[in-house]
Amino acid sequence: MSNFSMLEYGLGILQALLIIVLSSLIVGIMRKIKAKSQKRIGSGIFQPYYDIVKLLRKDEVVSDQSSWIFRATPWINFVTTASAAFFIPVFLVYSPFGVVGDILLVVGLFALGRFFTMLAGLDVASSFGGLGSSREMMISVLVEPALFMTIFVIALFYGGTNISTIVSSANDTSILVVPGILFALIAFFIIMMAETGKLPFDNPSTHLELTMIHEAMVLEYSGKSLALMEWSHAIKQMILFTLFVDIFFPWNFVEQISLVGISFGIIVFIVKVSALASFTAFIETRVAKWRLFRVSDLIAMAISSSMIGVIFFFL
Amino acid sequence: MFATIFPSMESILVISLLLTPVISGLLITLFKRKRIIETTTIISSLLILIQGLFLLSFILEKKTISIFDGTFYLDSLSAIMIITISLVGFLTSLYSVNYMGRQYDKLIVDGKKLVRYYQGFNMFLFTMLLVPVSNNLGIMWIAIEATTLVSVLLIMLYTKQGSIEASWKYLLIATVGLSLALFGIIFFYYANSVYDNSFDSIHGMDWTNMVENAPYFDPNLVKFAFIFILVGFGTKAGLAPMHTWLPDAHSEAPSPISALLSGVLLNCAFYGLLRFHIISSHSIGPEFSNTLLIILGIISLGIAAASIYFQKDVKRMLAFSSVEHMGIISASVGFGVFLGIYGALLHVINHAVVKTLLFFSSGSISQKYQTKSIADTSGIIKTMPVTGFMFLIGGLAIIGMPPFNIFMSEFLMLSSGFSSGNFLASALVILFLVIIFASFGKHLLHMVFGNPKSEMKKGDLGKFSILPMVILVSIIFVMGIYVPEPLQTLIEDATKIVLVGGVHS
Amino acid sequence: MSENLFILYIIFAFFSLGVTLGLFTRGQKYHAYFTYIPSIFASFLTIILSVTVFSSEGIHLTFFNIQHLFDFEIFIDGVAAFFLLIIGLISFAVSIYSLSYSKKFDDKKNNSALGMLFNVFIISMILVVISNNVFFFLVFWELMSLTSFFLVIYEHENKNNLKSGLTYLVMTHLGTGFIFASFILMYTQTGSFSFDSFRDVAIIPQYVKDIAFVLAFVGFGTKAGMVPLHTWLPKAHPSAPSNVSALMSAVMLKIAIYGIVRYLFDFNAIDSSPDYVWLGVGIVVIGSISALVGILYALVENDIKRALAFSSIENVGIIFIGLGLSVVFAAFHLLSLSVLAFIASMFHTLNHSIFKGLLFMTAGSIHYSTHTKNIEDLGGLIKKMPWTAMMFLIGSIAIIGLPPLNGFIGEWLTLQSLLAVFQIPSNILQVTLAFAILAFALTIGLAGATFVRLFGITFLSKSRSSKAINAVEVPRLMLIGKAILASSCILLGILPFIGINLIVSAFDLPYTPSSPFETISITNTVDGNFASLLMPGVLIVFISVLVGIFAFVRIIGGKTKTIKYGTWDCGFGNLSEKTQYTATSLAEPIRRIFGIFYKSHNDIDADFYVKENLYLKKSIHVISTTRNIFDEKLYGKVISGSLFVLDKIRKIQSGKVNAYILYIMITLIALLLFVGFGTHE
Amino acid sequence: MDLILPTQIDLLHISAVILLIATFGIVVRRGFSDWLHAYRYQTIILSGIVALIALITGIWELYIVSALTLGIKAIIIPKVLFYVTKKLDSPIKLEINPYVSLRISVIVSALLVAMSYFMALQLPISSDETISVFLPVSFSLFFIGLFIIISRRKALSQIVGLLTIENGLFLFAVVVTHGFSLIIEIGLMADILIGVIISSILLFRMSQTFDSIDIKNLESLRDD
Repeated sequence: MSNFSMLEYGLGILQALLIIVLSSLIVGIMRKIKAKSQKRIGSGIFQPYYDIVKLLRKDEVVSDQSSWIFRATPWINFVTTASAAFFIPVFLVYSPFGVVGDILLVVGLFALGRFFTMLAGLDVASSFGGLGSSREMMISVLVEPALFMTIFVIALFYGGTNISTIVSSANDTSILVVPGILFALIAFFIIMMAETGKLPFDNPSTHLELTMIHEAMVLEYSGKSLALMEWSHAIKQMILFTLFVDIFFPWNFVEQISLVGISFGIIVFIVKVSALASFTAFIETRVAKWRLFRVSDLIAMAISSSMIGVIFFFL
Repeated sequence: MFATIFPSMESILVISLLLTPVISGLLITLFKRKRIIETTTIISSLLILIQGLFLLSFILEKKTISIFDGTFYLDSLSAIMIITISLVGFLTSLYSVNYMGRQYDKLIVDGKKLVRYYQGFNMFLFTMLLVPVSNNLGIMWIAIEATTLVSVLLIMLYTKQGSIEASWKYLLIATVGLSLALFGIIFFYYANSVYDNSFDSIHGMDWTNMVENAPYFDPNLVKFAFIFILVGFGTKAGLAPMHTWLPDAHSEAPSPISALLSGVLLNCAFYGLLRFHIISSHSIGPEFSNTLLIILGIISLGIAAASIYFQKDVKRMLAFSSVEHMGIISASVGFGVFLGIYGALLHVINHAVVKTLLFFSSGSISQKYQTKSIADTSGIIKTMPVTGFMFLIGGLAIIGMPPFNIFMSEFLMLSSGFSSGNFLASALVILFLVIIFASFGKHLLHMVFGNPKSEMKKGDLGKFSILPMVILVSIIFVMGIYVPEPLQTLIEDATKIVLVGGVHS
Repeated sequence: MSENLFILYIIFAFFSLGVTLGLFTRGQKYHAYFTYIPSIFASFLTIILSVTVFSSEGIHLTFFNIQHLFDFEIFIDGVAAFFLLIIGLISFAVSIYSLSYSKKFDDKKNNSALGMLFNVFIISMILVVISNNVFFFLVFWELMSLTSFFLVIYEHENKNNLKSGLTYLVMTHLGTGFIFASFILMYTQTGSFSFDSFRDVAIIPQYVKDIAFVLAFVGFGTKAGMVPLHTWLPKAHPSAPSNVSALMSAVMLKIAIYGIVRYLFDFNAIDSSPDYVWLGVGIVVIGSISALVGILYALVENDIKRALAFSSIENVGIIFIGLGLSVVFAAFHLLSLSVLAFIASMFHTLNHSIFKGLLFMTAGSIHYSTHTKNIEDLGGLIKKMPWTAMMFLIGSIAIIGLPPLNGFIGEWLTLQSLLAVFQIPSNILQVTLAFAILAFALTIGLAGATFVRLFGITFLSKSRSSKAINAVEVPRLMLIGKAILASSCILLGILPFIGINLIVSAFDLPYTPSSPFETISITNTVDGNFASLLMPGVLIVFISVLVGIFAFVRIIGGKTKTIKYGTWDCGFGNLSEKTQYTATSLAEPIRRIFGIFYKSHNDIDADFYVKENLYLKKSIHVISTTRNIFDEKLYGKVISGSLFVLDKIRKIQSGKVNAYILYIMITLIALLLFVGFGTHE
Repeated sequence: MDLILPTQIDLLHISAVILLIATFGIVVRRGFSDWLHAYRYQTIILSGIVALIALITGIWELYIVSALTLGIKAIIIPKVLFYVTKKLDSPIKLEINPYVSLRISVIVSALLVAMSYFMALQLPISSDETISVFLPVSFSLFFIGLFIIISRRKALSQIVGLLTIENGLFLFAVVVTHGFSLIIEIGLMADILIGVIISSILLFRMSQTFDSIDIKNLESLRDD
């Protein structure tokens, strides 16, 4: 298809596998840090892996009301988020599959996953599923413009929506040179919290169905489907973290391919992502869940900060 | 061709054209029986139509006919009038046989009234035919005055309250208007006599003579005279501030007569106005009379637009739409471009055809539903499929929907409005047309569609009433896209006359 | 050359065959077959004709002229062929669909009238696209509106069909008034009525072209459903029979777009004069407002066809954004970007006609089997009408613009052209167009929410009423009609290059078409690859990941059983359909945020166990209504104001004879004064 | 046009003034029969003026015309109208309260006369003496007739107003065109006669249905 060598394709696949595999580790780390900051011991950092394996082996209970959409959603969710992982450069400056899709495609894939999750929520004919979908609808309606504005800002500064171009140009210019990017950083952070259902927006670990957003939609899942849903949620979170890290803290990306360089790059990547994860977990413990209709002000803040980023570019 | 007194081919035709209605009127007064009256009227109007067509072919090749040393003078402008009068006259006679026959059976109209109706009908045709034929403006004025008197008699046919009121108002306003017109005519005569030293009083009143020495008239006199003519003939033609008699007269008269009134009589009055427009545009240039025509046209369009929405009675609504169309015709003549005048003259024929169809179909509908009010008639397409369809086509045509003929002439008129540079006037015309489209459409839809109020047995009224409507609808469809060749050349010659004053061409 | 013409004649022959058969088979049993089969052949031939015109050159022919003023001439070039393709494709699918759909109207007496008018409607659309003369363009344009009007009021028994039919007819007539004014304005400059004279741009002064374009834009905008003039669309399309509303929404709106494109790129050679910049920005602004308003009202609509009509307004808005951007870029001589924006809008026009036709047909089949359009009492249809549900799902994924299908490409291209705004030199423009991006992004989000709601409530969860319970799958022919469009949706989604090559060759744009497997790449002026997309590649990644995860789950998880059991009901017992979310409650959070638009009002009446204690409610009944601020505020005020004025004028018909004579005297004296002063020189 | 002797000029002026006084007579009166008498005198004076002009200009047709006006307008039309007023079964034969009170209507008609003289000045004065004298008179006759129609409530008064307008018209025609071809003259006369007959038939119908000839009850056809 294009001019990359077989080795690069191998490395590309490695990058994607890295994201897919390490995603549950990050979830484990965040739970650990949250527990520690609440003076609890909390479960081990590899607990999510055990959960997934356990769930995969369990039988599945499916509601008699639901249709094929309910059973297909976990697969669609996983496929979309996992294939989005292929386009994200992790330790290489460019991702060999960058030509195939750009950041808009990643956003589109997330939207496809979210679309089917909402439908699955409605499919089980319980009011909790409907509750979750309607709230998810509200938040996604507000997050979309914020997300596109941030992408617009990043595309302005780094000349393009192709993720490899963004990362390579980010790699050359240091963050201080381009002040506008700071505003994009704030906006992207808020969007990341909203997209992955972190605390100010949605409390993932609650048991009271009335306060759930994301959990309410996946309430009915069990066994393999629940595992897939959890895993794809983790991958999505991992992708957002990697994007955040690649664009705003683009240190020591591997230009020329060498075994030492790559392994060192992977380690630096893991350190960076886990640092970001612990920072978000720390933020989560410090903030309480906001009332649903005050959340829109937070996202409006994200939109305005990205608009300021745009104006900064034109000054 | 020696234009002496001796009867040449065309002079016989013109004389017989005028005499046929008079003879049939006399015959009717003699034999009182219904069957005979109806047949004589149909035959006479058929004869008029045939003679009219022959005259048309004569005028097409010879451009002008003048008989009896200039008292009768026909050119293509008057040929258009004759064609409209004879065509609408013939179809109305067919329709009135069915319409009046039905009223006769229902004892609304007794034998004496029926005779008076047909006498009036024939005399009406005679007086209207006299207008385009006469060259002497005095005779033309008398002919128009006679049409008023005859039509008052016809409106007075029913003895109910409304018709008395309508005929009284019509008589009063029309006579006042026409006396104004006579003032104007005498002013022109005076202007003609003041200038012309070799002045012979016999030919002083002739239109041809006046057009020839028009450039030498005194400008002040011509302006004064044209204003009197404009207000006078404007009243008869139903132009705006003087149109107040029109809705009452047309809604109270029997349907065939209001078809004749709306379709043809307004055009005769406008024909008179047009003749004087030619004279005044020759003497003091067209701007003066053009601006006046545009102003009156726009006002009548405005008033018609204002009142159609609130109408409760079908025939009053149709009468106001005649005011609207006369307004468009006068405005487009006022635009003064070849295309505009061509469109206006074409619109005279189109409007006559469509308005007659509408009056016929609304006549049969109000006969079937026994009411003229719009609110009570609905679901016509269900109870009277054929008449309902005709009424729908007529309604859509009158508001200017494209596949029909009115759109063609309105297209020409509005493009002349733009190319002649008065954008404000054309914008106003488009605005008013849209308002009328909305209000007329509302009433039309309410009447044609929906489901009929009381249970009524389906069925149209009589073969004779359907025949004229079918002819009219076919004319509407044909003229929508293709205007026949001879008619095209006729209207082009008439437009040249209006622009150039074609006495000498 | 000649065989194109030959195909054109056969098309007309087939359509007129359909019309005549429609006339004569009134009330017979198989009237549907006689009227719709000719239209199937004819529309298939239209597709072939448009494709042949793409490959060979177009037809330019004059038949006859009337009053040696207007000559009936045809001109089929690339532009016309592209829109012919849209007409052909959609009417082909819809005719197959209506073969069995029209059985719904068999009880009505004039059921063959539907087929007849259907054929006349398509012929008039084709004639509008190919006619090359002002007069005939307007005649066929109004003929199209007239036949679609008759189709809208086909079921004229219920009152509001008539009312919406009338609003539709009056609004289109208003639009035609504007188009007429702009054509005549051009005529005054060029002196001839044919479009060829409008094309040689030299003789027409710039200000005339601008006024003419603005008038034409307003005129065609009314027909396309631009925001301030859109109120007829959500009234007219739903009241028409579904096969007709599919045609109207999918194709008739595109004819209006055709008019604008003709005016924009044929009659105006866009140069760098500032007028074009402001025209372009105006179009973008109107486009984004229409998009936002359209989707906002689609979100809260409970009648499925009205919601789809509102979403047509939104998509027309997106098309306008693309067109406006291409004008702005052309005005700044950024030719490659202008081409990109134009391809984006044309590709979206093609996509929208396909998936909107599909959605209206599915809505029609829902109406066919459940006899209701209100989604509040539907639900659980996916179990009863699986194929229709699948089609509706494909349609909604496409219309939201989610990756695998063609909607995503249209959106992606529009977004790329929006993002390329930063290459425009002037800063103010960049900021205003940034707001356009915000509006567009909000529209995408809202569109997602709308179609989750539409699909979720109608098809998923428990059936809410008896109508939905005994729904049954629609006959096979209707499914085939929908399947055609659904498959073209998927095809264009996977291989977008077919569409893009088509547009490039139709409008002969300077964009290097390449093989379907090439990436759609946009290279920005600065360096490297601005953005690129390769849909087949995405598909391959999908499949490989699916195989990978399937294998992984099978290896780790092993065989597991799935048990069917009731939904989790917190132990309360059997969940009735009352407990699940309704359509209004699903959109309630968003309705609360965008309150100003909806003026939403909930009237709640509850009766209590004990009078004083307001908390223990026996039953509560909430009716929440949203009002369309355009209908009440804008149009209500305008109409009542003008009626007030008209009422004052008509009072002159007061009935008193003396007053009438007084009017004559006053006019006489007024005119004399008007002249009197004139003559004092 | 031979030289007009001075005595004849002031004779013309005197007759013009008498004609105006006769017209004011119509405006002032209240009863039905008074109008008709006033109208009769006005027409007699008019035919006298026509005879005078015939004498001055020496055109013989004018004598026939003045005889005709005397015959039809002065005798037959008033007789028809008298017959009609007798036949009317409405008891009161008076115009009780016209739209404009009698005193104001006199002032208004005086204004109208002034206006018509002012209008006559606009037109180019011609050599012929009779025109310059009688043009303003015919204008004022016309406008006063118009005013009568506007300001009166009774149908009969409107007919009389109409006839006054006809007289003004007739005077203007005779003065300007010195009796153009007789056919038009006779045609005009016939028109007026038929007009009067038709309006009297209408008067009969009105008095039968509304049992009063007041215009008030002729207002049902309107756009309220």
